[in-house]
Amino acid sequence: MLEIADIVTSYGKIEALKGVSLSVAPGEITCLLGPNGAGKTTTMMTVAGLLKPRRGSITFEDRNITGRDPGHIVRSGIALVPENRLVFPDMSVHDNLRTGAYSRSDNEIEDDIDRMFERFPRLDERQLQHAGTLSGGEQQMLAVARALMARPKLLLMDEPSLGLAPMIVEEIFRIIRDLNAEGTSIFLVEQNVHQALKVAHHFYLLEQGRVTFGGSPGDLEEDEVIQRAYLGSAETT
Amino acid sequence: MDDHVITVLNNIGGFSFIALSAYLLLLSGEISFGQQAFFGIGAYASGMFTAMFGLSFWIALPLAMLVAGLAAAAVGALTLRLRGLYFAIATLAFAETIRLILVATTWQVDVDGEPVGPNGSEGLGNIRWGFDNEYAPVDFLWMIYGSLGIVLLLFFLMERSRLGSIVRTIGADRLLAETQGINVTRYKILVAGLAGALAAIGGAFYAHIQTTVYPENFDVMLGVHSLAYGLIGGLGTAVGPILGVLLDVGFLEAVEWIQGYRMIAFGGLVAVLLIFMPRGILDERRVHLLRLMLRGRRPDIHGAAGH
Amino acid sequence: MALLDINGIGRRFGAVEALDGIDLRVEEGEVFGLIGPNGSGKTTLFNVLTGVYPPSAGEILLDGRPIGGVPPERIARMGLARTFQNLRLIPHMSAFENIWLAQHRRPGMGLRDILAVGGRKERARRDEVETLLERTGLATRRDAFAGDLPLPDQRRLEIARALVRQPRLLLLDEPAGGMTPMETQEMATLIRAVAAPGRTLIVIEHKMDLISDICDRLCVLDFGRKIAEGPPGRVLSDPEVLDIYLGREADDNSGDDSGDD
Amino acid sequence: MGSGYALLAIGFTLIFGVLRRLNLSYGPSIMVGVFFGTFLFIQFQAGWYTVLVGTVLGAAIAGAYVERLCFWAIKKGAAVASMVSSFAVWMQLEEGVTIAFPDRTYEFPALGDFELIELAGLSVRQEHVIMLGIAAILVFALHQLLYRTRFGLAVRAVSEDPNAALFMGVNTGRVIFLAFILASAIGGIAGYFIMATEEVITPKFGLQATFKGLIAMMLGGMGSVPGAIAGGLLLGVVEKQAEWYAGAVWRDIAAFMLLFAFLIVRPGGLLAQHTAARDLAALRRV
Repeated sequence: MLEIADIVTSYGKIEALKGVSLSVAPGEITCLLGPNGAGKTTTMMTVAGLLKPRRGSITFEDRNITGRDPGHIVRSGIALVPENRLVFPDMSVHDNLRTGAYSRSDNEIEDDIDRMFERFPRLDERQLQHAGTLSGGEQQMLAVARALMARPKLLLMDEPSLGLAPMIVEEIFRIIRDLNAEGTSIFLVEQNVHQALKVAHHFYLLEQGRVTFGGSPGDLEEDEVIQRAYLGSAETT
Repeated sequence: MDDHVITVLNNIGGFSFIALSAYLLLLSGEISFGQQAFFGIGAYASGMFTAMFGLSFWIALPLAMLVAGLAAAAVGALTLRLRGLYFAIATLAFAETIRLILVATTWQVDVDGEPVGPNGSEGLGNIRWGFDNEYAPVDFLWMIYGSLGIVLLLFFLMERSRLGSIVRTIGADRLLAETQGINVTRYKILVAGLAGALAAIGGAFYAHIQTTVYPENFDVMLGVHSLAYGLIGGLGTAVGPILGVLLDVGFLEAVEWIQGYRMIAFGGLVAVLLIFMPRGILDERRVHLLRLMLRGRRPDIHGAAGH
Repeated sequence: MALLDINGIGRRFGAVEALDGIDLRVEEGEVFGLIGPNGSGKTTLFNVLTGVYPPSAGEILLDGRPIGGVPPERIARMGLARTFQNLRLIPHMSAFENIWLAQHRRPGMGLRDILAVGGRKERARRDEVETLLERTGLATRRDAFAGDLPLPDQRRLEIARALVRQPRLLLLDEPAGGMTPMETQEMATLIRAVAAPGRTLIVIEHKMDLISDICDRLCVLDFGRKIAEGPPGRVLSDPEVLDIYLGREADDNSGDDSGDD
Repeated sequence: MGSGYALLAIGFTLIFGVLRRLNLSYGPSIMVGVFFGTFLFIQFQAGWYTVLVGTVLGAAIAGAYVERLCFWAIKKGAAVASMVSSFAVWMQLEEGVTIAFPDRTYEFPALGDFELIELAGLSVRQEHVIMLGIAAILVFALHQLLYRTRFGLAVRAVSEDPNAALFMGVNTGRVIFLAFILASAIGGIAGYFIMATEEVITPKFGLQATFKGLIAMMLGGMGSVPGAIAGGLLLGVVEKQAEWYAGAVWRDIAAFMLLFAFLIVRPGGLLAQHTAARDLAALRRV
């Protein structure tokens, strides 16, 4: 569904991605694991069109989307749940959802908003409240709902569990599984290896801008995943 | 030296004071659009002291600095709560109020049969101290650059001492400064007062070289220019704002064919420069690198790869 | 007498009761953990303790002296230092300068020390900064801009900056936030070293393994209220805590939800 | 007069709201527009609507130039640089106009020959009533645009969090550009009506427009459209009173003193947020 081939992305002189290749299969949850600074978020940003790769190609459903602008990528069916949620704090929950549908021009947007409120009753109760007054967990749900408003075929999620209490993390992962069961493909960046391996069909390890492993959760023991994922970071620190 | 060169050099020196004044406030995190008020207060106060009350310039100068410094500290205390653009606009409002009040005020006394003193938009004339004491423009040149040298030396010492890092910390993150035990209120008022006194030095010299000053000399153009000098020259060192003055007054003044299009040229130069160097030519990073090189160190100054 | 004595502290933001009658006592030399779900009031408590905003109710005693509502710079000079969850370093200053500037107004420092550009005392203070860089593993990063450092180094730098103030009470706000298990372990080592000479610490963390590793006692906040307090072993197996904080699944994976090894 | 200030302030506040940056070249852009309008009038004896369209167009084009050079081109997080840069461009615009129109003072066509009219016992200039009407219509239209359209949603999203807006597929650069042009055009309308009552223009109008718009915006509260209206009306009333009682110089002194006093006593402006919201803002500050 999504094919990333040998992309190189850099900030100034520093190459954050040094030729990353991976693929996301339709209907699956694919996880990207790795230490801080390995380039996980950079990968997400590059797929979402916020960073332009210097080399390599990104294909989505057999169409080349390399270096296209974010609006085009959202319209082609990829939506991002950004790291740290980034909801619009002084806009109502309802308006936040409308921004998620910005790339759409059909007239079913309000229906979809109603559907989001059915799925996330806690948001329904807070429809007219400003998003900035929601708790961290509620904001994360809003960020997910907002991304879903674009009717994506592929949902990119960047560290959805970051900074959330364990119980909320459980709930977020339950939502991820539900969404996937309904047919949305998910590409997930996580630092919570334990939870990520529980939901993933497929996972990759990213270390220092390179993919060092790709396989299914059964292929490696969880301890070994953690060891291998973080060994690289031990050398740089 | 021919007279034109001396005039240009005097202007560079005079504007350097107000540029340093705006720079000092920039370090403490405040954008002031109102330093011209203290330049003006310095000019008027020193001019009134010498022309109306017959004081020597060397007494009038510190007195004018004191007056401007106190006024600036008072404004600083009143505007303590304000940040960013709010502070900038408040200082602008203050400066324009002062300027317009000078336009509306006439107060003249009789000196040797002539009325002397502020006369509304006609300004304050007859500041003859330099003339009476047979000071030539070149003498003022030495006085200006002597004072500028002292001020710069004080700036360098400040940057070396903790005072400099305190001011920069307040500028970068006020809450952090508070949790480091820094009494932000006190330092903010101190910095405002010092900046006001600094601008007054420039104003005093300006008044005594020009012999007549008008309220319109101290309009917002002067204030924003002084701010621009720091931003062009760079926020990493006190040399930055002076470099900015040099570029404007020195370079553009010197290039003949720019005359008549000077504002277009300077405006364009500033706009383009700020695109590529938003913190000026000598910004913190370049100054830091330069210092390391001077000390013969060249270690890993970049952290590992960013995120 | 306890070093820190908190009695019935409350803090309200509009209609939100961020802290609601908290009582806590932290003894000299203790490493005290503060855990709880997001928005439970942990960072608010730190902000009230450090004077960022005053409590709306209750009393705080540091070494017997009231500090509720005292301005932050005065509290800082009374021997309380902290780090920030979101990191507040000065990005365009070097690691060295970031620590050096924090020596300001330590007990015994006056105007002359602030204006000093050299001298024996100033040299001694600079050496002290170098030692701290060494101890926190930042010696090779001495001249790098703080903004250029990777996250774990930035967190270490914040700790070094707090330590240079020679605090009696040190507050760490998520010192291992955003770190991998390996980095978290290194942080635990650093925190243990910091606490070794009998220094008093309060630590906010979501990583249970770190908390149970370093803390002598801990307390759990939920919606601004204290719901449990005691040694880690007992608190982390408290059924109420498990229910509200660790999540219902917690009993079958023994609370390692934060990606530990 | 107050409604003219209100219109100026609305344009100002729109730019500030979207960019969180101050555009000092706002007034000078309007000045360029007004001079373009005058040019059409002098050269071609253009009618009032052509002059109006010319003024708005000129202001919008100058605004577009300012946006590209001072805001779009300058990196995020350098708000001060943008502001100083917009000041630099102000000098360019002012000198450019002075070179193109060397006589400094020009006639601007009046809206028409109007009589004073009696309104509730006060005699009012008819132009001012028209101006008030235009201001009301514009405000209503702007509100509809911001809260009822897709473009308005994008503008609001960008003004809250440009990064997040980008993630939603909003072309933030274009939205900012368009909002900027819209704001300059509103300023152009304000400029036209102010000039049509004053009937004389000089390049100093740029400074005037920036100052009056700025004062009115700050009095009402930065970034707030209703605040801009309230601030503009307040400024108009205070200036008239001061002029009446103390003379023309005091009109401007009163305006600046009012601004200074407001900033110290009530920096949030007339329509400041209430305390609970500020508490929450303080919470987020840490």
